[in-house]
Amino acid sequence: MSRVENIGIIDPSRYGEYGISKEDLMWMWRTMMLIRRFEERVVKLFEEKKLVGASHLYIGMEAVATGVMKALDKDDYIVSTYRGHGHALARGIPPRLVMAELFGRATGTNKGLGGSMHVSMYPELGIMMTTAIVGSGIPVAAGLGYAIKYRGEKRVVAAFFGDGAVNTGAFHEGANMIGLWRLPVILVCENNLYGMGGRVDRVTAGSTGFSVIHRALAYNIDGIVVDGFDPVAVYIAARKAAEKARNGGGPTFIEARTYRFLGHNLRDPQRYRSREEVEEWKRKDAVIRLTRILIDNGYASQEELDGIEKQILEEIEDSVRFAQESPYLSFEELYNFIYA
Amino acid sequence: MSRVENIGIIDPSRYGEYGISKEDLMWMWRTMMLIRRFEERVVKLFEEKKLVGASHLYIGMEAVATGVMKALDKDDYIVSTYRGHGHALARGIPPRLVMAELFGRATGTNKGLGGSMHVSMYPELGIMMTTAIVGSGIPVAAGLGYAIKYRGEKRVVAAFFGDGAVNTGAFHEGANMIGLWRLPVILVCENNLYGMGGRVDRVTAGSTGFSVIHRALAYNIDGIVVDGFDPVAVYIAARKAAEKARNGGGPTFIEARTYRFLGHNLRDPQRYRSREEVEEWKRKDAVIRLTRILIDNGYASQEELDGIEKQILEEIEDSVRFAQESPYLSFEELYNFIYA
Amino acid sequence: MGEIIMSYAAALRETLREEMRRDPNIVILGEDVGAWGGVFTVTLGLLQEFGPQRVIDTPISEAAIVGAALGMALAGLRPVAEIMYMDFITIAMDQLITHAAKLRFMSGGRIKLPMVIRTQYGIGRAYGPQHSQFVPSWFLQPGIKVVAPSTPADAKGLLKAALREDNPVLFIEAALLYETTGPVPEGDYIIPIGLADIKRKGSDVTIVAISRTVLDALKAAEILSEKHGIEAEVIDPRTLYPLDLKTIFSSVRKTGRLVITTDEIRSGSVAAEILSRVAEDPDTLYSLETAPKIVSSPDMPVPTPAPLEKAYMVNPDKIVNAVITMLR
Amino acid sequence: MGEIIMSYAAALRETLREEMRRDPNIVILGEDVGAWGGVFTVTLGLLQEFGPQRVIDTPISEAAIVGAALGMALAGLRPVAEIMYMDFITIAMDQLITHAAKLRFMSGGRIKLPMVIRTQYGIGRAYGPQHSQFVPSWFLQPGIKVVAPSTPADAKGLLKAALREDNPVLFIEAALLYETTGPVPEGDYIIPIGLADIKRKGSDVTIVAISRTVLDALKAAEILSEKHGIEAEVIDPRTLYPLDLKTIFSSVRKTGRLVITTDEIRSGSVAAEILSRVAEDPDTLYSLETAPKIVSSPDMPVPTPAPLEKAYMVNPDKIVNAVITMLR
Ligand SMILES: Cc1ncc(C[n+]2csc(CCOP(=O)(O)OP(=O)(O)O)c2C)c(N)n1
Ligand SMILES: Cc1ncc(C[n+]2csc(CCOP(=O)(O)OP(=O)(O)O)c2C)c(N)n1
Ligand SMILES: [Mg+2]
Ligand SMILES: [Mg+2]
Repeated sequence: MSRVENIGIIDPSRYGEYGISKEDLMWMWRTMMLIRRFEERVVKLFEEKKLVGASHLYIGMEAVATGVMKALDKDDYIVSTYRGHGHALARGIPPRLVMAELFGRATGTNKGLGGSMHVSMYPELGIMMTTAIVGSGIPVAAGLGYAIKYRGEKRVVAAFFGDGAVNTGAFHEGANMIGLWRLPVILVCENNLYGMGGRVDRVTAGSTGFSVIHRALAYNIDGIVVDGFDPVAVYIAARKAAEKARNGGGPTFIEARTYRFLGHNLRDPQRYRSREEVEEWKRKDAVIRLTRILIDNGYASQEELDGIEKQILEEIEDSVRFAQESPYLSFEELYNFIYA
Repeated sequence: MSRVENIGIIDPSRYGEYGISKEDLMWMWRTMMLIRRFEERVVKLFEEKKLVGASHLYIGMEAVATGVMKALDKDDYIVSTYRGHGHALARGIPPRLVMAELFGRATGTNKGLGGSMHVSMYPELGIMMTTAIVGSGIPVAAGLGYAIKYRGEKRVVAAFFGDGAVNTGAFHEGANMIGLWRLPVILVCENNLYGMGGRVDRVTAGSTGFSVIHRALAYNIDGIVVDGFDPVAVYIAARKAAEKARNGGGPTFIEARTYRFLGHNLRDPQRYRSREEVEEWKRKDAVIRLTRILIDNGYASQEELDGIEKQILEEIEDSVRFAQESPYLSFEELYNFIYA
Repeated sequence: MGEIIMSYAAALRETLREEMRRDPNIVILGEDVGAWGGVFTVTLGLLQEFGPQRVIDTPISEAAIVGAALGMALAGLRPVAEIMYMDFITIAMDQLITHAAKLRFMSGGRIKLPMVIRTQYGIGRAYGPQHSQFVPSWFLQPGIKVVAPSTPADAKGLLKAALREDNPVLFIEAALLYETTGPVPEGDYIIPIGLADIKRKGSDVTIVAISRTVLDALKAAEILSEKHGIEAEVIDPRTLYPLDLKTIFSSVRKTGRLVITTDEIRSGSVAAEILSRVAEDPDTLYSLETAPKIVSSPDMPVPTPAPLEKAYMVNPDKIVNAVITMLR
Repeated sequence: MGEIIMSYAAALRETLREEMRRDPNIVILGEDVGAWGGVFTVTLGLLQEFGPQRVIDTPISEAAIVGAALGMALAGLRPVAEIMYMDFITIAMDQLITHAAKLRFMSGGRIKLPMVIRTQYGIGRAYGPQHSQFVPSWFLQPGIKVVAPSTPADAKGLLKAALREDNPVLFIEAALLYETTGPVPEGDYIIPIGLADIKRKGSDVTIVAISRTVLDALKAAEILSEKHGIEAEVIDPRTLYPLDLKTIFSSVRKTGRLVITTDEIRSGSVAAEILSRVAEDPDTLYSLETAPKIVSSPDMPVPTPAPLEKAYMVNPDKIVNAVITMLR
């Protein structure tokens, strides 16, 4: 029978015990800051109407992608979602490519054909699929996991999805296969309390404390509930799950408890939650928290961090320039991409 | 949080305690015997090629429909399946209508247009839908249950499905709504160990002892595991669930542990199980067992039972005659049934 | 009664409100139809007026949304289920096609299914291939009726009709139509399902235009008239199943020329269905003076980048060109 | 190499066996494809030869069967997923249409999806409306290829082609075809996807026949020849998407008459698609001497009773009548 484990915020005094190095922390901080600043820029570009179309932002949730990607190897597979800017950047896709994709340009991750909702699809780094259909990635993760097992490889699959996804039929059918066949899959549930306007408890039978982890047990999948504002905690959870999977121990369902600071997308009037609630959650801000830890514990000085942030901002501006200067595909070229 | 209860075979000495009368027992016996003999006749008709098409038989499982139907009121709703001959007869649809439907005649339950896989659809007795698509009835049961609750009625919905159905997306999405909205629905899982050739443990993550009851908990639905060879036990389980539902207590998932003595259908080569296994299970035969109980405990004599059986056999022969003498719809008439 | 200028979204919303006041059996269910008010504002305010029992926010469960609607209809309610994007209807196909469309027939005609499935197709907003599909032809299925209004007035009239119909109605809206405005008759304005509308009279060419492309066709007709002296008759089938072929046939017989416009991809489209019906009808076929033409999206997933999507989509110029090529 | 007489089911089975021996990336998954051997015996014995890692019995989870196949294909395997009845494909539409068909395009052409989805349509066995649907037109979608072989040889040749194709192929069989027999070439016999086959030469009328109805069309052609002196050309498109319109057009231009036969319901059928293509092509359209005709199932769910189902279905007589009416 499967079990559930809880991993709360990791006190900095215990980083050594968990083998967390300064480099690890600096990488996490940089990654989270990159996502944050990148998306803030994206918001502005939308406001300026330089970007159009879908806009599902990751702000507030940076620690989740950061912690998970840190735990993965180069060869591992990833299944991402329409809320994938953060996954893309944390996985190491260059910001230029990500921004160019948002601008729909031929130089983007997917030559512009995916756009915001598929920006993270990037087979070169193992992100094999990015889906805009809630829940649909889970069966695909099962297939990827099956292939790994079939070939006796040591890879794992990390499949991202939201709290709302656990109520879809696709999730259920896929999770059943993953649990049944003991596939090397990490189900990464980004529980940000809402699926669009649907709060977890209002749409999910059996949830307690706004958690969906009880669903993992239905498929004989071990669960880890982790504080999704601490990239270190998420990393530890994902590392554990990945190790287990690589050693034939089967799947893990990680529920990262997080929150999105912005609306579902930029068209969301947010009638379903109060401003106070949002402000309350913002106090947990992972970027702010890790900044303080780095400084308070002597990992880095404010100046150092400011320097990195400046680099990041430059990199982002460069990505915007790059994107805007890049061409679109011609319409005729499109016909080349329908069939192999 | 939801809980699971076990109801094993009820010893005849306790019938009084449960308020089981002689009439109840005689009704159960008659119902099970009717299903058994009716289906034996159906098998013969298939062998003689007088019947064609689908043939999912209920033999071995009679106690389940019998116990559940006994617990339902006239006004209750039922969702049935392609394995529905037993549901139809236990609900009290006259054998003539059932047989005529199998023969595809205009006098059948559905004027012949449903056939074997939809024979039990009979809104006059609350069987609102009979589906040939595994799992698809559960969302429909949710809708029926919602309507009851919306109107403040005291009805319940009993939705039949198999062990294999719990792995479908439709089941999951429907069960989630049922658990979430606390709908007056009894999910009746006829766990006969196999979905076609798929044995429970080979297709269902997390099952132990070939049970699927752990799935109920995922939706905050109370579970009852009941011996599906004892119509009294099934009746007690269903009565309890129905009372709870009528009193606003929400849904129950009843797992009736049973077995089909014949193949999935009459075309099933049964390569997935051994003859010995089938013989082993046949020792639990509900009809034989209740016969013995009735006689041993003085509820009825062998002669009485023989007399009833004779009536049943006559009724069945009458139904065959009736069916064979009945006309088909004309092709032109069919156009009347597409739209209301 | 008078008319009020309102948006397509508002026309739908006010119709739902009116009908829900009239008929307590009507309930709405879908994702974010309640507190959010529907992502296109169609159900905005209805939760406040009718309460959560009648305006039901569901989990993300398209199959069960349609399945539950079916169960409600079987119990005599009149559900209006919303599928947020037509792309997501792929998940509910079993419930729609294998159950809703067939259950009455399989029951020998003894049950009724008074249910409406509202959905919309999202093309034109750079949302990409998974939020832009328009697949009405899948629902040309006996047992279902399919409507696709193009104007606020038609939206109202057809929604009223759908809400008094005892069969499953698939009601297809378009994201690009929600903010378009037009006069809407007040009160009990009902447009019978199955009736095409001649949106513009003309004698030189028949343009059968589906859903959003009606707007393009009307613009094209103006250009054709003003710049080329060609008078196009624009027919909006409004109901896609069952089709009002009579109206289409008699227009084609009059004009001798036919263009069909749609936001579907060409293959397997309702446009192809209409064209095949024309070709199968001897009198209409023989009246054709030139080969008919379909102006649609090409056989390609929609490209996400806005300028490429624009090049991909039907527009007035493409229709004008098709007509001119035909008349040359 | 020689030919062997075998059944349609056996041709598929032996092809799978041959290809699985050749390519270790091929795995089969589906409900009861293993121990049972497939309800139509297509995979019988493969579990024994290739083991449970390559012949995978799945839960009843059509969406995940296709989704898992997609994941396997992304990882470089070559899955052959079986959907037992085409009716159940309704449950996998999201995975097929919104993902499998579009993923390569959305990725800017960087991924490949070497996957085959096998299914069959069950009409003709009195199984009723939920086990008899034939809906190939839903899959006329860029990114997917659709084949529907009518003979054992075509079944082999097209399955071989599908198993060497790097795009999703929907492979549609028919229950009534499994036990039909015919000569099947031995060895690596491959029929390119996208090529129609002229199953019978003729000059008076073109019959385009889809899947099972090819058999009816050939019988009809014989009757027409023997009893009426009419020589029909019977064309089997074999691939339904992309269609080999060239072969169809040139036959129609030659004969001037066209009948299309299919087990689909009339509305929204592949037959309608073909007819619309003919009508849109000026040269082919102008070559028509009479209005073309579709012989299909009517717009009605299939009636379960055997005699009514028989009356409902296409048969040689209906085709003969359509041709004679046309030539009268
Ligand atoms: C099958 C499907 N239904 C509905 C939608 C519309 N939709 C997009 S995101 C979303 C909410 C998903 O919530 P969750 O899984 O919690 O992820 P989050 O957006 O919170 O990251 C919905 C309903 C969709 N994309 N796919
Ligand atoms: C969605 C779907 N997939 C597959 C089938 C084919 N099929 C019919 S019955 C069955 C097994 C169902 O098993 P279970 O739910 O245990 O019910 P049982 O037949 O044992 O009563 C299958 C796979 C179907 N009818 N519907
Ligand atoms: Mg969420
Ligand atoms: Mg079973």
